[in-house]
Amino acid sequence: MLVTVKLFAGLRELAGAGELRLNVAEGSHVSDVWRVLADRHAGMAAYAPSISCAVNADYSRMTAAVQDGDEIAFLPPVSGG
Amino acid sequence: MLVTVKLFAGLRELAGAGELRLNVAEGSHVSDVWRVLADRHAGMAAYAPSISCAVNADYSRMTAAVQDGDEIAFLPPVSGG
Amino acid sequence: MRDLFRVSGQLLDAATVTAAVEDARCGAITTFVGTVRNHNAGRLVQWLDYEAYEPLAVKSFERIAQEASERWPGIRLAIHHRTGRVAVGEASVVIAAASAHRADAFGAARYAIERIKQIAPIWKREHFQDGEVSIEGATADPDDRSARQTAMERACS
Amino acid sequence: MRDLFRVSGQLLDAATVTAAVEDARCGAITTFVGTVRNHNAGRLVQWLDYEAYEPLAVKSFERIAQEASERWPGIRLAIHHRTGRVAVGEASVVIAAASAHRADAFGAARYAIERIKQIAPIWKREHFQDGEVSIEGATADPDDRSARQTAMERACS
Repeated sequence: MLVTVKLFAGLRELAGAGELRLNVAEGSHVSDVWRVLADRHAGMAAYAPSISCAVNADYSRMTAAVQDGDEIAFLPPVSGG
Repeated sequence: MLVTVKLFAGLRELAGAGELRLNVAEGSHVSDVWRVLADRHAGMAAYAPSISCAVNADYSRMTAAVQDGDEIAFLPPVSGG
Repeated sequence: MRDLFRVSGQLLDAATVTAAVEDARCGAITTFVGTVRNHNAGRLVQWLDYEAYEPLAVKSFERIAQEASERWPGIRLAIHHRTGRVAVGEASVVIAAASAHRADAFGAARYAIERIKQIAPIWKREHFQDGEVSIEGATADPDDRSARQTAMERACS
Repeated sequence: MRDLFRVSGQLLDAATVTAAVEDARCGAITTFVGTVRNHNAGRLVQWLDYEAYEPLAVKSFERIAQEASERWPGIRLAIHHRTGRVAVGEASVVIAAASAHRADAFGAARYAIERIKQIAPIWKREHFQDGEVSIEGATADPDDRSARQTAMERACS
Protein backbone atom coordinates (compact mmCIF):
# COMPACT_ATOMS: atom_id res chain seq x y z
CA MET A 1 0.00 0.00 0.00
CA LEU A 2 1.05 3.57 -0.64
CA VAL A 3 1.62 6.17 2.06
CA THR A 4 2.78 9.77 2.02
CA VAL A 5 5.62 10.59 4.39
CA LYS A 6 6.15 14.14 5.64
CA LEU A 7 9.57 15.08 6.99
CA PHE A 8 10.62 18.28 8.72
CA ALA A 9 13.76 20.17 9.73
CA GLY A 10 16.73 17.83 10.27
CA LEU A 11 14.84 14.81 8.91
CA ARG A 12 13.86 16.71 5.79
CA GLU A 13 17.47 17.70 5.24
CA LEU A 14 18.72 14.13 5.65
CA ALA A 15 16.13 12.83 3.20
CA GLY A 16 16.59 15.73 0.80
CA ALA A 17 12.83 16.10 0.56
CA GLY A 18 9.93 17.16 2.78
CA GLU A 19 7.48 14.72 1.24
CA LEU A 20 7.95 11.15 -0.05
CA ARG A 21 5.72 8.40 -1.33
CA LEU A 22 6.49 4.97 0.04
CA ASN A 23 5.19 1.52 -0.72
CA VAL A 24 4.82 -0.41 2.52
CA ALA A 25 3.55 -3.88 3.27
CA GLU A 26 -0.07 -4.48 4.16
CA GLY A 27 -0.44 -4.46 7.97
CA SER A 28 2.47 -2.07 8.52
CA HIS A 29 2.76 0.16 11.56
CA VAL A 30 4.25 3.62 11.77
CA SER A 31 7.44 2.05 13.14
CA ASP A 32 7.76 0.00 9.96
CA VAL A 33 7.55 3.11 7.83
CA TRP A 34 10.21 4.68 10.00
CA ARG A 35 12.49 1.67 9.57
CA VAL A 36 12.26 1.89 5.80
CA LEU A 37 13.32 5.54 5.97
CA ALA A 38 16.09 5.00 8.51
CA ASP A 39 17.55 2.21 6.38
CA ARG A 40 17.49 4.40 3.31
CA HIS A 41 18.91 7.67 4.69
CA ALA A 42 22.19 7.80 6.56
CA GLY A 43 22.00 9.61 9.88
CA MET A 44 18.27 9.23 10.30
CA ALA A 45 18.48 6.31 12.71
CA ALA A 46 20.11 8.58 15.28
CA TYR A 47 16.79 10.40 15.56
CA ALA A 48 14.93 7.27 16.68
CA PRO A 49 14.94 8.07 20.43
CA SER A 50 13.67 11.61 19.95
CA ILE A 51 11.16 11.60 17.12
CA SER A 52 7.44 11.65 17.48
CA CYS A 53 4.89 11.04 14.76
CA ALA A 54 1.53 11.98 13.35
CA VAL A 55 -0.93 10.13 11.16
CA ASN A 56 -3.19 12.20 8.93
CA ALA A 57 -2.21 15.36 10.82
CA ASP A 58 -3.08 13.98 14.25
CA TYR A 59 -0.54 13.08 16.90
CA SER A 60 -0.01 9.33 16.85
CA ARG A 61 2.28 6.57 18.12
CA MET A 62 4.94 4.46 16.43
CA THR A 63 2.76 1.44 17.26
CA ALA A 64 -0.23 2.75 15.29
CA ALA A 65 -1.43 0.75 12.27
CA VAL A 66 -1.07 2.34 8.87
CA GLN A 67 -3.77 2.41 6.20
CA ASP A 68 -3.39 2.82 2.47
CA GLY A 69 -3.27 6.52 1.60
CA ASP A 70 -2.26 7.68 5.07
CA GLU A 71 -0.08 10.73 5.57
CA ILE A 72 2.64 9.80 8.08
CA ALA A 73 4.67 12.64 9.56
CA PHE A 74 7.88 12.22 11.54
CA LEU A 75 8.67 15.08 13.88
CA PRO A 76 12.20 15.69 15.09
CA PRO A 77 12.53 17.60 18.39
CA VAL A 78 10.62 20.84 18.04
CA SER A 79 11.77 24.41 18.56
CA GLY A 80 8.78 26.68 18.01
CA GLY A 81 7.83 29.70 20.03
CA MET B 1 2.29 78.53 58.04
CA LEU B 2 0.14 77.69 55.04
CA VAL B 3 -0.09 74.24 53.47
CA THR B 4 -2.14 72.82 50.63
CA VAL B 5 -4.05 69.67 51.42
CA LYS B 6 -5.03 67.24 48.64
CA LEU B 7 -7.84 64.79 49.32
CA PHE B 8 -9.05 61.91 47.18
CA ALA B 9 -11.97 59.53 46.81
CA GLY B 10 -13.80 59.02 50.13
CA LEU B 11 -11.80 61.73 51.89
CA ARG B 12 -12.55 64.22 49.14
CA GLU B 13 -16.23 63.42 49.43
CA LEU B 14 -16.24 63.87 53.21
CA ALA B 15 -14.46 67.22 52.94
CA GLY B 16 -16.52 68.33 49.96
CA ALA B 17 -13.33 69.43 48.18
CA GLY B 18 -10.24 67.86 46.65
CA GLU B 19 -7.97 70.69 47.65
CA LEU B 20 -7.87 72.86 50.79
CA ARG B 21 -5.58 75.53 52.22
CA LEU B 22 -4.84 75.13 55.89
CA ASN B 23 -3.02 77.28 58.38
CA VAL B 24 -1.01 75.07 60.72
CA ALA B 25 1.35 75.85 63.55
CA GLU B 26 5.07 76.19 62.95
CA GLY B 27 6.77 72.83 63.63
CA SER B 28 3.72 70.79 62.64
CA HIS B 29 3.96 67.25 61.37
CA VAL B 30 1.74 65.55 58.82
CA SER B 31 -0.17 63.95 61.68
CA ASP B 32 -1.05 67.43 62.98
CA VAL B 33 -2.48 68.41 59.62
CA TRP B 34 -4.49 65.22 59.62
CA ARG B 35 -5.85 65.95 63.10
CA VAL B 36 -7.08 69.36 61.99
CA LEU B 37 -8.95 67.76 59.12
CA ALA B 38 -10.36 64.89 61.15
CA ASP B 39 -11.67 67.33 63.75
CA ARG B 40 -13.31 69.42 61.08
CA HIS B 41 -14.97 66.75 58.93
CA ALA B 42 -17.29 64.15 60.40
CA GLY B 43 -16.41 60.60 59.40
CA MET B 44 -12.84 61.33 58.48
CA ALA B 45 -11.36 60.02 61.72
CA ALA B 46 -12.52 56.53 60.78
CA TYR B 47 -9.95 56.56 58.00
CA ALA B 48 -7.03 57.03 60.41
CA PRO B 49 -5.91 53.39 60.49
CA SER B 50 -5.92 53.02 56.71
CA ILE B 51 -4.69 56.26 55.22
CA SER B 52 -1.25 56.93 53.91
CA CYS B 53 0.22 60.28 52.96
CA ALA B 54 2.45 62.15 50.59
CA VAL B 55 4.36 65.41 50.90
CA ASN B 56 5.00 67.36 47.72
CA ALA B 57 3.97 64.38 45.61
CA ASP B 58 6.35 61.93 47.29
CA TYR B 59 5.28 59.15 49.61
CA SER B 60 5.79 60.24 53.17
CA ARG B 61 4.97 59.36 56.77
CA MET B 62 2.57 60.85 59.30
CA THR B 63 5.63 61.65 61.43
CA ALA B 64 7.24 63.82 58.75
CA ALA B 65 7.78 67.52 59.48
CA VAL B 66 5.79 70.02 57.42
CA GLN B 67 7.23 73.15 55.81
CA ASP B 68 5.44 76.29 54.78
CA GLY B 69 4.00 75.88 51.29
CA ASP B 70 4.04 72.07 51.34
CA GLU B 71 1.43 70.06 49.48
CA ILE B 72 0.16 67.35 51.84
CA ALA B 73 -1.89 64.55 50.31
CA PHE B 74 -3.94 62.04 52.27
CA LEU B 75 -4.56 58.77 50.47
CA PRO B 76 -7.45 56.54 51.45
CA PRO B 77 -7.07 52.84 50.56
CA VAL B 78 -6.38 52.62 46.84
CA SER B 79 -8.19 50.68 44.12
CA GLY B 80 -6.34 51.24 40.86
CA GLY B 81 -5.59 48.68 38.20
CA MET C 1 7.23 60.22 22.36
CA ARG C 2 7.40 56.89 24.16
CA ASP C 3 6.28 57.49 27.72
CA LEU C 4 7.12 54.54 29.93
CA PHE C 5 4.84 55.75 32.72
CA ARG C 6 1.70 57.70 32.09
CA VAL C 7 -1.53 58.58 33.90
CA SER C 8 -4.06 60.38 31.75
CA GLY C 9 -7.63 60.57 30.61
CA GLN C 10 -6.76 59.39 27.12
CA LEU C 11 -7.85 56.05 25.70
CA LEU C 12 -5.15 53.46 26.30
CA ASP C 13 -3.47 51.66 23.45
CA ALA C 14 -1.66 48.40 24.19
CA ALA C 15 0.51 48.71 21.09
CA THR C 16 1.83 52.08 22.26
CA VAL C 17 2.76 50.71 25.67
CA THR C 18 4.39 47.64 24.15
CA ALA C 19 6.36 49.76 21.67
CA ALA C 20 7.80 51.73 24.59
CA VAL C 21 9.63 48.65 25.90
CA GLU C 22 10.59 46.92 22.65
CA ASP C 23 14.28 46.30 22.22
CA ALA C 24 16.23 44.11 19.82
CA ARG C 25 17.92 42.40 22.79
CA CYS C 26 14.56 41.34 24.26
CA GLY C 27 12.91 38.23 22.88
CA ALA C 28 9.93 38.20 25.23
CA ILE C 29 7.25 40.80 25.85
CA THR C 30 4.37 40.20 28.23
CA THR C 31 1.52 42.69 28.16
CA PHE C 32 -1.28 42.92 30.69
CA VAL C 33 -4.47 44.83 29.92
CA GLY C 34 -7.04 45.40 32.64
CA THR C 35 -10.44 46.20 31.19
CA VAL C 36 -13.77 47.20 32.66
CA ARG C 37 -16.05 44.20 33.02
CA ASN C 38 -19.78 44.40 32.44
CA HIS C 39 -20.53 43.01 35.88
CA ASN C 40 -19.02 42.90 39.32
CA ALA C 41 -20.27 41.09 42.39
CA GLY C 42 -23.48 40.22 40.56
CA ARG C 43 -24.35 43.77 39.51
CA LEU C 44 -24.35 45.18 35.98
CA VAL C 45 -21.60 47.76 35.60
CA GLN C 46 -22.27 50.79 33.40
CA TRP C 47 -18.88 52.44 33.65
CA LEU C 48 -16.06 53.11 36.08
CA ASP C 49 -14.60 56.44 37.13
CA TYR C 50 -10.91 56.53 38.00
CA GLU C 51 -9.40 59.31 40.08
CA ALA C 52 -5.64 59.62 40.58
CA TYR C 53 -3.09 61.76 42.35
CA GLU C 54 -1.31 61.97 39.03
CA PRO C 55 2.24 63.09 39.90
CA LEU C 56 2.52 60.54 42.69
CA ALA C 57 0.89 57.84 40.56
CA VAL C 58 3.56 58.30 37.89
CA LYS C 59 6.23 58.15 40.62
CA SER C 60 4.64 54.99 42.02
CA PHE C 61 5.00 53.37 38.58
CA GLU C 62 8.66 54.41 38.44
CA ARG C 63 9.11 52.92 41.89
CA ILE C 64 7.47 49.66 40.86
CA ALA C 65 9.76 49.49 37.81
CA GLN C 66 12.76 50.05 40.07
CA GLU C 67 11.60 47.26 42.39
CA ALA C 68 11.10 44.98 39.38
CA SER C 69 14.56 45.68 38.04
CA GLU C 70 16.08 44.68 41.38
CA ARG C 71 14.46 41.28 41.04
CA TRP C 72 14.67 40.94 37.24
CA PRO C 73 17.81 42.79 36.09
CA GLY C 74 17.52 44.28 32.63
CA ILE C 75 13.70 44.22 32.66
CA ARG C 76 12.03 46.99 30.65
CA LEU C 77 8.68 48.01 32.09
CA ALA C 78 6.01 50.47 30.97
CA ILE C 79 2.73 51.29 32.74
CA HIS C 80 -0.11 53.47 31.47
CA HIS C 81 -3.21 54.05 33.60
CA ARG C 82 -6.35 55.80 32.56
CA THR C 83 -8.36 58.30 34.60
CA GLY C 84 -11.90 59.62 34.33
CA ARG C 85 -14.82 57.66 32.96
CA VAL C 86 -13.88 54.29 31.45
CA ALA C 87 -16.58 52.39 29.58
CA VAL C 88 -17.22 48.64 29.74
CA GLY C 89 -14.66 46.86 27.57
CA GLU C 90 -12.20 49.73 27.64
CA ALA C 91 -8.80 49.41 29.28
CA SER C 92 -8.08 51.03 32.62
CA VAL C 93 -4.46 49.90 32.80
CA VAL C 94 -1.86 48.54 30.38
CA ILE C 95 1.47 47.07 31.50
CA ALA C 96 4.24 45.88 29.18
CA ALA C 97 7.37 44.05 30.30
CA ALA C 98 10.20 43.14 27.93
CA SER C 99 13.12 40.88 28.70
CA ALA C 100 15.55 38.48 27.12
CA HIS C 101 13.80 35.77 29.15
CA ARG C 102 10.10 34.97 29.09
CA ALA C 103 10.00 34.02 32.77
CA ASP C 104 11.21 37.52 33.66
CA ALA C 105 8.72 39.24 31.34
CA PHE C 106 5.83 37.28 32.88
CA GLY C 107 7.09 37.79 36.42
CA ALA C 108 7.61 41.53 36.10
CA ALA C 109 4.24 42.19 34.43
CA ARG C 110 2.43 40.24 37.12
CA TYR C 111 4.42 41.90 39.87
CA ALA C 112 3.59 45.32 38.41
CA ILE C 113 -0.19 44.82 38.44
CA GLU C 114 -0.07 43.48 42.00
CA ARG C 115 1.98 46.47 43.15
CA ILE C 116 -0.22 48.97 41.31
CA LYS C 117 -3.19 47.62 43.21
CA GLN C 118 -1.23 47.90 46.44
CA ILE C 119 0.40 51.31 46.25
CA ALA C 120 -0.62 53.45 43.25
CA PRO C 121 -2.66 56.49 44.40
CA ILE C 122 -5.60 55.69 42.13
CA TRP C 123 -9.22 55.11 43.12
CA LYS C 124 -12.13 53.72 41.23
CA ARG C 125 -15.82 54.26 41.54
CA GLU C 126 -18.23 51.75 40.04
CA HIS C 127 -21.39 53.01 38.41
CA PHE C 128 -24.29 50.58 38.27
CA GLN C 129 -27.77 51.02 36.88
CA ASP C 130 -29.04 51.51 40.40
CA GLY C 131 -26.29 53.45 42.10
CA GLU C 132 -22.58 53.87 42.53
CA VAL C 133 -19.92 52.83 44.98
CA SER C 134 -16.36 53.90 45.72
CA ILE C 135 -13.93 51.03 45.98
CA GLU C 136 -11.35 51.01 48.74
CA GLY C 137 -8.69 48.37 48.58
CA ALA C 138 -5.19 48.38 49.98
CA THR C 139 -3.57 50.88 52.31
CA ALA C 140 -1.06 52.58 50.03
CA ASP C 141 2.17 51.98 51.94
CA PRO C 142 5.07 51.43 49.53
CA ASP C 143 7.35 50.38 52.40
CA ASP C 144 5.08 47.59 53.61
CA ARG C 145 7.42 44.62 53.20
CA SER C 146 4.71 42.07 53.65
CA ALA C 147 2.66 43.53 50.78
CA ARG C 148 5.71 43.60 48.54
CA GLN C 149 6.46 40.01 49.47
CA THR C 150 2.91 38.99 48.54
CA ALA C 151 3.27 40.66 45.14
CA MET C 152 6.57 38.86 44.56
CA GLU C 153 5.11 35.50 45.49
CA ARG C 154 2.27 35.97 43.04
CA ALA C 155 4.73 36.98 40.31
CA CYS C 156 7.22 34.16 40.69
CA SER C 157 6.32 30.62 39.93
CA MET D 1 -12.43 36.95 10.81
CA ARG D 2 -11.06 36.32 14.27
CA ASP D 3 -8.94 33.19 14.08
CA LEU D 4 -8.09 31.89 17.53
CA PHE D 5 -5.36 29.60 16.21
CA ARG D 6 -3.31 30.40 13.18
CA VAL D 7 -0.01 29.34 11.60
CA SER D 8 0.98 31.41 8.60
CA GLY D 9 3.71 33.35 6.87
CA GLN D 10 1.99 36.66 7.53
CA LEU D 11 3.34 39.31 9.87
CA LEU D 12 1.84 38.86 13.33
CA ASP D 13 -0.20 41.58 14.95
CA ALA D 14 -0.67 41.46 18.72
CA ALA D 15 -3.83 43.59 18.55
CA THR D 16 -5.48 41.09 16.21
CA VAL D 17 -4.71 38.19 18.54
CA THR D 18 -5.88 40.12 21.58
CA ALA D 19 -9.11 41.14 19.83
CA ALA D 20 -9.86 37.47 19.19
CA VAL D 21 -10.20 36.79 22.94
CA GLU D 22 -11.76 40.04 24.15
CA ASP D 23 -15.04 39.63 25.97
CA ALA D 24 -17.06 41.99 28.13
CA ARG D 25 -17.02 39.40 30.94
CA CYS D 26 -13.21 39.31 30.99
CA GLY D 27 -11.40 42.02 32.92
CA ALA D 28 -7.88 40.69 32.37
CA ILE D 29 -5.97 40.00 29.18
CA THR D 30 -2.38 38.81 29.21
CA THR D 31 -0.54 38.84 25.90
CA PHE D 32 2.81 37.24 25.21
CA VAL D 33 4.88 38.17 22.18
CA GLY D 34 8.00 36.21 21.31
CA THR D 35 10.30 38.21 19.05
CA VAL D 36 13.53 37.44 17.25
CA ARG D 37 16.52 38.70 19.24
CA ASN D 38 19.57 40.17 17.57
CA HIS D 39 21.84 37.69 19.31
CA ASN D 40 21.78 34.19 20.70
CA ALA D 41 24.51 32.32 22.54
CA GLY D 42 26.93 35.13 21.79
CA ARG D 43 26.38 35.19 18.02
CA LEU D 44 24.72 37.93 16.00
CA VAL D 45 21.43 36.71 14.54
CA GLN D 46 20.43 37.93 11.08
CA TRP D 47 17.05 36.26 10.87
CA LEU D 48 15.21 33.06 11.79
CA ASP D 49 13.41 30.65 9.51
CA TYR D 50 10.41 28.83 10.96
CA GLU D 51 9.05 25.64 9.43
CA ALA D 52 5.81 24.06 10.60
CA TYR D 53 3.58 21.08 9.96
CA GLU D 54 0.76 23.54 9.70
CA PRO D 55 -2.42 21.44 10.15
CA LEU D 56 -0.97 19.65 13.16
CA ALA D 57 0.45 22.89 14.58
CA VAL D 58 -3.03 24.43 14.56
CA LYS D 59 -4.38 21.29 16.23
CA SER D 60 -1.62 21.48 18.83
CA PHE D 61 -2.75 25.01 19.68
CA GLU D 62 -6.34 23.80 20.03
CA ARG D 63 -5.10 21.03 22.28
CA ILE D 64 -3.12 23.48 24.42
CA ALA D 65 -6.22 25.68 24.76
CA GLN D 66 -8.22 22.64 25.82
CA GLU D 67 -5.62 21.75 28.43
CA ALA D 68 -5.62 25.34 29.68
CA SER D 69 -9.40 25.40 30.00
CA GLU D 70 -9.28 22.28 32.17
CA ARG D 71 -7.02 24.13 34.61
CA TRP D 72 -8.53 27.64 34.18
CA PRO D 73 -12.24 27.23 33.38
CA GLY D 74 -13.61 29.97 31.18
CA ILE D 75 -10.19 30.99 29.88
CA ARG D 76 -10.16 32.38 26.33
CA LEU D 77 -6.94 31.63 24.50
CA ALA D 78 -5.62 32.58 21.05
CA ILE D 79 -2.28 31.60 19.51
CA HIS D 80 -0.78 32.82 16.24
CA HIS D 81 2.60 31.55 15.04
CA ARG D 82 4.55 32.76 12.10
CA THR D 83 6.41 30.65 9.55
CA GLY D 84 9.13 31.44 7.01
CA ARG D 85 11.77 34.11 7.44
CA VAL D 86 11.28 36.29 10.52
CA ALA D 87 13.53 39.34 10.87
CA VAL D 88 15.16 40.56 14.09
CA GLY D 89 12.58 42.41 16.17
CA GLU D 90 9.61 40.76 14.45
CA ALA D 91 7.27 38.45 16.33
CA SER D 92 7.41 34.70 15.82
CA VAL D 93 4.55 33.94 18.20
CA VAL D 94 1.72 35.85 19.85
CA ILE D 95 -0.47 34.42 22.62
CA ALA D 96 -3.44 36.16 24.19
CA ALA D 97 -5.35 34.89 27.24
CA ALA D 98 -8.48 36.57 28.57
CA SER D 99 -10.20 35.81 31.85
CA ALA D 100 -12.29 37.37 34.56
CA HIS D 101 -9.26 36.87 36.83
CA ARG D 102 -5.76 38.17 36.21
CA ALA D 103 -4.09 35.16 37.83
CA ASP D 104 -5.79 32.92 35.26
CA ALA D 105 -4.87 35.13 32.32
CA PHE D 106 -1.21 35.14 33.37
CA GLY D 107 -1.19 31.43 34.11
CA ALA D 108 -2.78 30.37 30.85
CA ALA D 109 -0.56 32.58 28.68
CA ARG D 110 2.56 31.26 30.37
CA TYR D 111 1.32 27.70 30.16
CA ALA D 112 0.63 28.13 26.46
CA ILE D 113 4.13 29.30 25.55
CA GLU D 114 5.68 26.47 27.57
CA ARG D 115 3.46 23.92 25.85
CA ILE D 116 4.09 25.37 22.39
CA LYS D 117 7.80 24.88 22.95
CA GLN D 118 7.14 21.32 24.09
CA ILE D 119 4.70 19.96 21.55
CA ALA D 120 3.94 22.27 18.59
CA PRO D 121 5.37 20.81 15.35
CA ILE D 122 7.38 23.92 14.54
CA TRP D 123 11.12 24.18 13.96
CA LYS D 124 13.41 27.14 13.78
CA ARG D 125 16.68 27.68 11.99
CA GLU D 126 18.95 30.50 13.10
CA HIS D 127 20.84 32.42 10.46
CA PHE D 128 24.05 34.13 11.59
CA GLN D 129 26.52 36.16 9.61
CA ASP D 130 28.82 33.16 9.46
CA GLY D 131 26.44 30.26 9.08
CA GLU D 132 23.17 28.74 10.13
CA VAL D 133 21.96 26.12 12.55
CA SER D 134 18.77 24.14 13.03
CA ILE D 135 17.47 24.18 16.58
CA GLU D 136 16.20 20.96 18.11
CA GLY D 137 14.45 21.25 21.45
CA ALA D 138 11.85 19.02 23.00
CA THR D 139 10.56 15.66 21.81
CA ALA D 140 7.04 16.51 20.69
CA ASP D 141 5.00 14.09 22.78
CA PRO D 142 1.68 15.68 23.80
CA ASP D 143 0.96 12.80 26.18
CA ASP D 144 4.17 13.21 28.18
CA ARG D 145 2.74 13.90 31.64
CA SER D 146 6.02 15.05 33.06
CA ALA D 147 6.42 17.75 30.38
CA ARG D 148 2.88 18.93 30.94
CA GLN D 149 3.50 19.03 34.67
CA THR D 150 6.59 21.16 34.11
CA ALA D 151 4.59 23.62 32.00
CA MET D 152 1.93 23.82 34.71
CA GLU D 153 4.48 24.44 37.43
CA ARG D 154 5.98 27.29 35.45
CA ALA D 155 2.53 28.77 34.84
CA CYS D 156 1.20 28.66 38.38
CA SER D 157 2.64 30.75 41.11
